[in-house]
Amino acid sequence: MNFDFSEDQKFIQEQARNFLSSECTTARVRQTLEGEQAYDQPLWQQIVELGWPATAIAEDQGGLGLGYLELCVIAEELGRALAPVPFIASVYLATEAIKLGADKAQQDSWLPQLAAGEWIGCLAAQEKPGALKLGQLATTVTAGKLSGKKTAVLHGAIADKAVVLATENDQPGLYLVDLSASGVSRKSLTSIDPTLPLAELNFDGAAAEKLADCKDIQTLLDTLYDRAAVLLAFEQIGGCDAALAMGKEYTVGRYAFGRQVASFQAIKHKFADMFVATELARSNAYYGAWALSADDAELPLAAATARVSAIDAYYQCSKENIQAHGGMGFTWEFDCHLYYRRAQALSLILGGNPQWKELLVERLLRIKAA
Amino acid sequence: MNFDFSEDQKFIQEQARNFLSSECTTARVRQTLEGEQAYDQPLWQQIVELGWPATAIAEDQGGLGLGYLELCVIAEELGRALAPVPFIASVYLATEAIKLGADKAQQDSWLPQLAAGEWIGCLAAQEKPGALKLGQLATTVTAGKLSGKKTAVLHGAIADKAVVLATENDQPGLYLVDLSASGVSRKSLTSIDPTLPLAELNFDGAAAEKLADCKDIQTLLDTLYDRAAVLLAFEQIGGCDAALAMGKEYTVGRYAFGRQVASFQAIKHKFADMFVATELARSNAYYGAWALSADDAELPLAAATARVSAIDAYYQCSKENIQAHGGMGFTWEFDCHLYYRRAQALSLILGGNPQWKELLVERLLRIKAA
Amino acid sequence: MDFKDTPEQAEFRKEVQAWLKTNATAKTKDGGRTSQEEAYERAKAWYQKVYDAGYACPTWPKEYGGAGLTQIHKVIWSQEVAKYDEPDGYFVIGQGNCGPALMHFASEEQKTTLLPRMASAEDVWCQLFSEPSAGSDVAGLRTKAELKGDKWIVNGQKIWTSGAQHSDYGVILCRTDTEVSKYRGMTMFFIDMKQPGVDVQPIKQMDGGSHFNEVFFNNAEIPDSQRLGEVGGGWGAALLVLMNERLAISGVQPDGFPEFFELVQTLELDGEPVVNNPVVRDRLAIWYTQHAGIKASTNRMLTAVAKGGMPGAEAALGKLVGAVMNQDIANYALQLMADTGAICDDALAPQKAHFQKSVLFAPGIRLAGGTDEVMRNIIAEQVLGLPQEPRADKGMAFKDIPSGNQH
Amino acid sequence: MDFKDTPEQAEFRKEVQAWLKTNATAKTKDGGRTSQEEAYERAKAWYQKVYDAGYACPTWPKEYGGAGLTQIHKVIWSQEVAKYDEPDGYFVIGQGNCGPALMHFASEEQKTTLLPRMASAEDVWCQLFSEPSAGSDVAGLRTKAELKGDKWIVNGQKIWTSGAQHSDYGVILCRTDTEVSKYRGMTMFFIDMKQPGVDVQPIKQMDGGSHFNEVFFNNAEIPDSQRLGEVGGGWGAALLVLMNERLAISGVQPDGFPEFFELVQTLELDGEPVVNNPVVRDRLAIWYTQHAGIKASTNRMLTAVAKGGMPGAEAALGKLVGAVMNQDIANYALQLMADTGAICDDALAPQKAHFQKSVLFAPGIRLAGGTDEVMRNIIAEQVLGLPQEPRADKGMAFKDIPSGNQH
Repeated sequence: MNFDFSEDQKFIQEQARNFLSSECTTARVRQTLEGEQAYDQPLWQQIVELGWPATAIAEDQGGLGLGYLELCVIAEELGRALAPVPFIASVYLATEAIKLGADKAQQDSWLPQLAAGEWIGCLAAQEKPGALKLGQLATTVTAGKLSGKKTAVLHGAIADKAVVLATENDQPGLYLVDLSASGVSRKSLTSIDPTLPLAELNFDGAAAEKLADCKDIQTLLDTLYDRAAVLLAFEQIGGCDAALAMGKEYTVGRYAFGRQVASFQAIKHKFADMFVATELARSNAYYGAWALSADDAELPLAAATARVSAIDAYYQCSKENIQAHGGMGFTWEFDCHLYYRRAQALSLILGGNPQWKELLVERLLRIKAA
Repeated sequence: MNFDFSEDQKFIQEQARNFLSSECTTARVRQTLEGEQAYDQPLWQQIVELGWPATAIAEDQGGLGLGYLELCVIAEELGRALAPVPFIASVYLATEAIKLGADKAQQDSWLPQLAAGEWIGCLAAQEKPGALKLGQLATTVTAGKLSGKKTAVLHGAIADKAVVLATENDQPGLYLVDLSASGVSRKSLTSIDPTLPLAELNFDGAAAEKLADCKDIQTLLDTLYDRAAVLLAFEQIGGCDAALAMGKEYTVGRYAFGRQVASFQAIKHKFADMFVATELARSNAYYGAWALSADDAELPLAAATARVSAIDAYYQCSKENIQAHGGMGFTWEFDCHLYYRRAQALSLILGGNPQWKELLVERLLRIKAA
Repeated sequence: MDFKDTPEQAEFRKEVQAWLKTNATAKTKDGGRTSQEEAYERAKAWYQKVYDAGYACPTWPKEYGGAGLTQIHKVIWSQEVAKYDEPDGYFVIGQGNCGPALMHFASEEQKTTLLPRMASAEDVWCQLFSEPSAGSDVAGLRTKAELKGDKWIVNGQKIWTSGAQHSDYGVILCRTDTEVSKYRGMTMFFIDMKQPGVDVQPIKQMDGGSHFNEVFFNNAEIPDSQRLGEVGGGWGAALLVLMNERLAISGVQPDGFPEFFELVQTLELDGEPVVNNPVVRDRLAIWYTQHAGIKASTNRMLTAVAKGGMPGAEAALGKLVGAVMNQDIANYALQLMADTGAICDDALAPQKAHFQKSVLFAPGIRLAGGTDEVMRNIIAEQVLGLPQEPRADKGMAFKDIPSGNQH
Repeated sequence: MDFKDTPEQAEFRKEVQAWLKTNATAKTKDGGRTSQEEAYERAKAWYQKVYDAGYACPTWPKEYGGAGLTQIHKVIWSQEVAKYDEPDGYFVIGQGNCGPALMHFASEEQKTTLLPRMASAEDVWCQLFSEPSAGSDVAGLRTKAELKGDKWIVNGQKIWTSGAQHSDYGVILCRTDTEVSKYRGMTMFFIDMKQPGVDVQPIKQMDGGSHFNEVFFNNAEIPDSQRLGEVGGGWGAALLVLMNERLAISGVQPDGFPEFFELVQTLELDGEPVVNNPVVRDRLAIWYTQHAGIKASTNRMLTAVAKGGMPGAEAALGKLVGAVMNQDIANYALQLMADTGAICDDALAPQKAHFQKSVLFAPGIRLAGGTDEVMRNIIAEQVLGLPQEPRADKGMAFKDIPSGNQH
């Protein structure tokens, strides 16, 4: 039993943190926030060069052959730094979808490209509000041509290719579509966190290649979402840490009534509660990370648990960081809202808390029954 | 528009408070709590002599001909004083059931007796856990004889007569049963608040007189419970006030780290939150009191609202009063647990918060639809 | 206790209803947002119309431009006008905060001249209390006023000033003595906002909007005749203003419930409205009890005021509870929408993206007019009479109080 | 990261499982409560058996009666023994708190003599820190020890002492100097509890039970050789004990979840288990994330300790979260039962009235071992490094500190 990351993993994390703290300052994040660009292309390029997208891809498929634990510690740092790059879309979603659903030949072809950052992937699944329901898909494939509309596609406006969920002869499956090909149009959506931008994708007979090894698509999607839930939980706890640290620094330095604001019990206990929420989320994320890396049967429950507590913790930490700042926390100039926006965005990708709570309980009861 | 009690009503309240603060000290309440008696018979006798059970009974039926507003202010004081008497059972439940379901002749016979305290009534409705469902009653009446088992009957062990919910030819109705007659056996139950004791009543062919004016029994019960919910809300806010006052007094007098415990922000904010919960509950109770006294169509929604917030407020105030006392709050010797037990008991009579929340929403949507 | 109108009140309500029917703009489903400048012009026009009809500032004496009526009449007015699409609360800060300050401290001539112009919104007023280094600790303010002859020379910076860009006058709290303890060294004035030494700069909020300003004073001038109260008596005067503010904003502040109630009945997931979901109903019940409780509490307070009482610190509870639930409701609404909840486009998100906007504006409501923490302090100390914290700055001359990173 | 056993750990687990199978009592559905005295005798017998088998105090050195193993082995032991109906945590205060204090401060002879007897529970130990006027502010304690010759004479009162009625020894913190500031005037000892000057009185709790005691000292005596640490060094020694207490109780404290999870699957309302109700599922999800989070946090802490770290103040979070949820769960369980929830009879209420009893015991868990508020202070100051409150008693001689209604 060992409930901690290894020294090697911690070293990777430290390297990632050092890199991002110098290359991905909040001033840099604001360039994307304020609409100068849809994502931080140079930063993404550096991240590709560092090999992060290749972390959990096997060596014989062009990856580094590390594992999910290494990806988790990188995720925590990307979350802490609010990195405005398509890492979630391309790595946790598109790459993992391909690992789960593509056959060997497809994987041998696509994974080295993803590992090398030759193209950016995204996942196009959602068509309307609420939890994704396979039985209600309106996107269809006929003779290799895909038609339909997808919404809330993370980084959909800048991705090169999308893994699209669609039905063919009433059978749901995943399809890779080149987004620059004919039959594809896309529209950027105004997103609550412009550093994680969403898009609407319209397909009208776009060429689509079926991921050839999708058998039980519901199970595949569940696994895909569970994996992503764990990785997002690490992004979220990174954000919690950063918000808490920001609030601490400000209130330790600011005075009211002749004393440090951070010396008031109401503020101290607020931070204590933020810390508690973060630590519970962190511990649950660790459990999720282990289940993910060990491909353990507890992954579904561990992933739902990690996600539910990470959503709650980041909401709490990001909103109370604003509160602890007082009026300045409400300004555009202060960085508080960057975390608050990110907390919202991360909580809504993959579906919100209500649906994950229901998943958690289903899985808890299933384990109990087993 | 006038959102306050009248001077006359406030005078009644002040009188009630003065009386109870001298006659119903917590030392006196403890005699019942500690099992020396099932209820405080001398206190009940004094209350009868003061005419409180007669408050909302018409003058021509032996009552004082005052109204529900007067009963509300008395309820608040009974709640504040934790009075260990069968006022809820006999006045809010049995008397009101008779006012709603008995015909003129029955009322003319029974109400003067209740007003004069000649007998103590109770309501026997519940048969099992969960919300009361008319369709699931197992207590039946055949040829004037009632059989079945009722549980969680408030003051059922000491009441003289019970208004019993039962079915006759599959039609639910209310029946008055003399509990000293043959065919009735009863058993005291261990109750979370021994000052509001519960009993199990077993009927085996007990003589029962049907309340002759019960038409739509569901509507009647709803109204009965709504009225009682408002009155209980006043008992609850009285208890909230008392718990808050107790916590304040103790922490203002107690020192830690060289200063008053009540000067610590964590304690001050705890009390502020208790006050807020109490005031919201109080305001909702006032609205309920008005709807009750005006027999307004908003009573169902107002009663559910008053009840839900009173339950939450009293739980909060009574548990945080213990907390503010530190270890001493956990002792039998300190009175904190009297309020905490009472908060539990009052929240469970008439069904707990989950079912009242559902009622609230049903009624809110019904008004919106109307 | 009677929640219905008296005959006289019913009469007044009918009269108001009739006037509004002819004069006010009906609500439409898609109101269509206007620019800030258009909104301002609309508000000016509306206030003038209300003033001309004699309904402006219902509780003010007639000689100062009011209607000489009671708080209850004001409630009736507010209830009725709320059914229309009119910016009736636009100038609440001037009329609700600055008005009472003038009423209490200004000369009779100033009152007769200025108050009617405030009532008709011909003059716009703002309140200048908060500063970058004086937020929760308002009395920590540093904007300095120095007496030169019969004029006070003002230098410093105010912040979070609503409507400063449109204001003709502002009620300002300045430090006039740094040698005495902080509460004793302040003085209140009203200042001409259109003079050269006053510079108004909008603050960009986290939601991208700009409802507030910073105001810089650079040798701005105030005649001593515009002093409100005694020199050094500014804190007492400010407390009076803040007490009236509570009354003015009570019941006006959004708590998010009405919009949420609409959402749950209209948003459909899996083919049925989300209000059918028991978990949603559970939240709805909790928030409704708070919403109803705030409303009824406000009405209780207005009853007390109508009977001649002062607006108590109890009003802080509506602010506290409403602001927190407003934020949690918005967050929960987005959670219900799941992935698409992050889409903020007016045309795509329910209710013109009300909840997305609300998520981003809600933190400000928890801060403006006193943070949650300040509200709890007010309740604990002023309502419950609990002891103050030990005061680190007690008895110190203002200039000696530690100030950390504020400059 | 590996949540599974290493081969060596798996081997140890197998060995423990085998031993328990033969020696421990299986759980039964209706365990049947025993009296407090019976429970004590059972615990004594169990500890002796465990000691004889070599599993007592797994992390202690063998020469002091332990097994010389790691924290992880202790976790394995705890996981396995939890499957049986044995009182394995009964003497946790002695072994978890007093043991480390002896280990650190006692003489080699004392350790070799006393620790093995503690490990086998032949000697029972208690901890005497809290006093009526020193709860959250433990350092405010007043029980006085005065040196007369080579003995300390103890007068005063301790409170909330678990197991004092059975104890042979107690670790006690006394005031030895009232002229210096409060943290510098304390000294720690161990005291013979069976001497004439020690009087133990049970405290009746709000739930009717009596798990704790008051202990009165009337010229009780302690040889100076039983001093633990320096004269005046008691506070540092006490912090060491409290740190070990956190480690000892972590993961042991009830949070109410397992019982609630059972309830929702077995309690039927309207013919179906309440777990089918979405509102119940919503609560279940929240409480499960907290339950799982506490468990995983404890395991992370134990990993750190196994690697040679100290148990951090982080352990306070499990106490804080678990105690609050334990109370809310019990309350919610009663609410689900509705009217019948108020019935406390073992035979009538689900799970032998577990939740009714829990409602009444839960407040104590939020208080014992540090209140919620103390836990938050510990986290804020010791984990997050936030500044202390201004200290009213700072630098004062103990005798001059204001003490209000405490006598």
